[in-house]
Amino acid sequence: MNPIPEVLRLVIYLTCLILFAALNAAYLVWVERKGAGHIQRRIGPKEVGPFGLLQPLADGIKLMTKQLFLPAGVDPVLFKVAPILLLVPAVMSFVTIPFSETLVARDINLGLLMIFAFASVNVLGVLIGGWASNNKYAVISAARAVSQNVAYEIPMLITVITMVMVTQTMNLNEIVMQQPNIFKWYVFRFTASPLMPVAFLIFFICSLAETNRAPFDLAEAESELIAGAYTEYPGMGFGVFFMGEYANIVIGCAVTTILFLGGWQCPFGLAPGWWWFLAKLYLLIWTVVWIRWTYPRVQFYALLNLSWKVLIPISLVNLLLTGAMIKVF
Amino acid sequence: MSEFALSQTQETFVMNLGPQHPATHGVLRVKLTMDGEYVVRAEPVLGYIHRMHEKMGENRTWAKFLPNTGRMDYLHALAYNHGHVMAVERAAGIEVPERAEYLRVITTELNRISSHLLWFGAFVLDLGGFTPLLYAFDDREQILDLLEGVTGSRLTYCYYRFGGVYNDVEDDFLVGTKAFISRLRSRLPMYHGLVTKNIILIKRLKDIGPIPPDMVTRYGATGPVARGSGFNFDLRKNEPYSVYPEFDFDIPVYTECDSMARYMVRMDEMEQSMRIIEQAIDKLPEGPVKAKKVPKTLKPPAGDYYCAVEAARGSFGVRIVSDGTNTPYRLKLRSPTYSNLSLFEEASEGMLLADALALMGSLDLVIPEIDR
Amino acid sequence: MSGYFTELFTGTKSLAIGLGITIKAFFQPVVTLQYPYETLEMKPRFRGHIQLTQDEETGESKCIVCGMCQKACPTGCITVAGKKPEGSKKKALTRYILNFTTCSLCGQCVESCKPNAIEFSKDYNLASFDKNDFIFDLLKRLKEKS
Amino acid sequence: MLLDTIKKELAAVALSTEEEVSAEDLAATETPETVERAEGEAPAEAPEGKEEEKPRPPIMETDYRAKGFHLDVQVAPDKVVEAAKILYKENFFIEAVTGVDWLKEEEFEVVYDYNNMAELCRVVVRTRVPRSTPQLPTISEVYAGANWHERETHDFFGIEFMGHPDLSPLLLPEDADFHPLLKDYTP
Repeated sequence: MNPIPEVLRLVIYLTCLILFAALNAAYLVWVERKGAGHIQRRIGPKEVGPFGLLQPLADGIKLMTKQLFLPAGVDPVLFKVAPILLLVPAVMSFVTIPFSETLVARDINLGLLMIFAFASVNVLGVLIGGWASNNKYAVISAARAVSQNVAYEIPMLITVITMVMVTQTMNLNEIVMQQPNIFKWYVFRFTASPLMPVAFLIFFICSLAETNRAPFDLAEAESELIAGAYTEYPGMGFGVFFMGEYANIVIGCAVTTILFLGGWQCPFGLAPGWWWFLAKLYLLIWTVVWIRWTYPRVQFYALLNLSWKVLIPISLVNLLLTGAMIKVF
Repeated sequence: MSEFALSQTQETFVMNLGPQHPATHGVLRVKLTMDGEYVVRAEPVLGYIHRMHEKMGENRTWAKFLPNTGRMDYLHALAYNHGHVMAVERAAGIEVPERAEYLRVITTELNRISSHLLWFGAFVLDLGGFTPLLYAFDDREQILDLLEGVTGSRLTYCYYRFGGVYNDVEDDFLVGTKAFISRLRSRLPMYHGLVTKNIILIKRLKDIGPIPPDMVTRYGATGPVARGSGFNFDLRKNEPYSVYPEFDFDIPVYTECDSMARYMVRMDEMEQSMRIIEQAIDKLPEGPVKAKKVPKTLKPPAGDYYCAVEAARGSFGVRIVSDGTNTPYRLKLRSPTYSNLSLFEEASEGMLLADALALMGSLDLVIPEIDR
Repeated sequence: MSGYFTELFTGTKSLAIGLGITIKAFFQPVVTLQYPYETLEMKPRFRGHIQLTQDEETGESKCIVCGMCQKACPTGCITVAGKKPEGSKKKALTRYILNFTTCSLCGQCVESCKPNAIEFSKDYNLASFDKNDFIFDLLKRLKEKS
Repeated sequence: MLLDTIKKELAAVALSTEEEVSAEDLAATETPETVERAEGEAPAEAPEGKEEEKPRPPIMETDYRAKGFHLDVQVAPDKVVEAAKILYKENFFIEAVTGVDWLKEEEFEVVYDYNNMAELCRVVVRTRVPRSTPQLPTISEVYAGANWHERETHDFFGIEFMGHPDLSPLLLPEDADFHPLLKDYTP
């Protein structure tokens, strides 16, 4: 039935996904720098290639040609494993992301669960990297990253439970298919729960916090902890961390798109396909960049207060409300 | 967040913040004894760019020390020029023409705004917001252009001379200054929208880093640090020098004692400085800009003299001990941040690292001025 | 409890205002100058290193070798030498060395110069790997210029 | 007025000219105006008539417009803490502590600058210690801010503040054993 053997198909998909993740990391840096530049009324990178488009290439070459030395006193095994531990789960999560109805590496029924399972692993990378670095700033950063991730996993998962109650499936492709046009997007599905836009915001804020992005970038708060857990990493070790970070951002935004913004579906029900998915995805990523260059960093207790005093109560209220709505209607 | 009780048995570790660290804005080193993320003891270690200006002063004539003054506080160099020039004028009994005094006020207030703008940007950068820094630089750049047109340099000015100023201003400077003031007036609401009213910033600064009035007196903190703790103390009003009594302006005072109060003091001071400049330009008298009877080799009568000015960071004092020769016998420079930073150790005890850095940023450190 | 919701509301509003300000700036033109490609004209009073002025009639320096600049310099970076040519009353400049590595551009030399023989140049592109490049022979520069 | 109050209170600790004045202390109360630099190039500047002037009273109001401070108080070295306590009670704050090296008289002068935030009143407290044994008590227990100023004075002059918590070099390198502001210091 299928002309290509399943294994070969998977290998091709995986290669493409790794390429996608790497290219995204490279060009998101460019988008970030260019966006930051224009927000700050300067132009950002412009020398290498037209509009500085080859800048990521130059950066990549620079990182790759740098010596990979081990600072004194680091744990040699963990120090090398840590960047991989951050990148691999992120790439693995791409496997279940439906880029379009058919363009999906592995359309499994528990896709949503798998993504969150992997999302919990990637914090291990930061923790191990910070610990193995034998640097006080890095250890503080690692501790921050873990407590932050634990705190934000709760409201995020409560929101996801709400979503699963509404969609009644964990298959990402099916979730997308339930949202054929803008009025049926879950972000505006007031029939499911009047708090749906709030749930979307909570989920988005949590994914910012989970991916250590500003204003929640406490783990690499450069004015306090230099570069946090990555302080000691030279060359490509740092590069892989960086790729993992950006891959996580892409995953976070992709899941938000799928859950709330109708994935590859067109807002107006016309010509659904991967282009819609990518358009929505990059719009969200741009928002992430925009937020980063607007706000100062939150303080640690403010971060936890926000989670425990605002996000968790509201997401719980949303959960109860949704349950009641399902029961009533 | 000082309710955290430090236990004696817990293990602490020592962390070096600096001498190269993004938050110290220069080569300051703070030896932190930390208990987890809590600061048990923060001990500033100074002297990384100590240049012994006081000894240099003893070895050169009064006039030759002028360029040194601009190199202590590089952000508000003109106030330091002013302090030294005024002290020597007081000692030698030189009268300054009125137009020169007005020019000094205009330029030093412009310089004060530029200093506060840079502080504003750098402070928000300490708190993790990068964009306001570049907006502030955009405005500061206009001031530097204006001052470059008058003084010839952009950062380490050497514009004041004993008995006047180096040269007269042209009309385009006055026009440009007025244009700049109307520009900054329209930009300040933007700063307030982007930063001051931002909930994240409020959460980070409100009730953080309290400096009670008692601590201000004990440590001799001056400037915005004292004014943020409820002291109505500004030498421009308290010890009116130059032509400041001619102008109508207010001293912003906040009684909250926290980092937010110090932040607000500086933001409000910019507006007051603009008011002073506007009035000074309107009232600017005609006349010479340099006193006629300034002897070539200054020999102030023996004795000691003190003179202080209000710099952007507090009161800068110059104590001169003259022995009647053409070089100072002793030249003491009292820099405000030196006293302001000395309270950091006591004020930061038991704080979280990020809060301690917010407190340090709100003190507005300029390291060359501390180390002298 | 009402304070909780008020804070939530005002906080969210303040965040939205912040986003509005940055996105507005995003679409505004850039304010930076692309330096090597565009340059600014230096202000007339810009203080570069000093240079000798030219006498319009003779094309020579106006310097009378009084040594006032040398005396006024706080860092002693000026060395002037001159001698009386045969049959002339005035001294003529033979050497004017500026050690720019120690110059602090305070302007006291220019101020002290009675015949206006020195002025500030407008040079600012002065980077070099060699320290000796900053010991300027100003008389030679004047001759090269004319 | 603040100036009168503080003058009255400080008179108790000021150096008294009548009693217990040794020859050394007399030299201390002498005006610094009579001092000339050892190798000054232009010594003729100080007028001759000045030497006939009376020794300066230990506590005097100065001409603020000419000098820049209001009250000039001379105290004995062991009285600086008491003076500081009096000033602290009146809410004065410490501006600076510094030294002056009077090489010719073999003495250090230690100068304390105080100012008041409520009402402008600059008080200068000075004391003299012999150059051979430059010791005087610290005021850092009264004014915590004096801690660094005293450390700096110790750095520059080698004046020892007894009871100071930590006199290690602050502005100079950690291992510095020289005092650059001494008049006989050559690097």
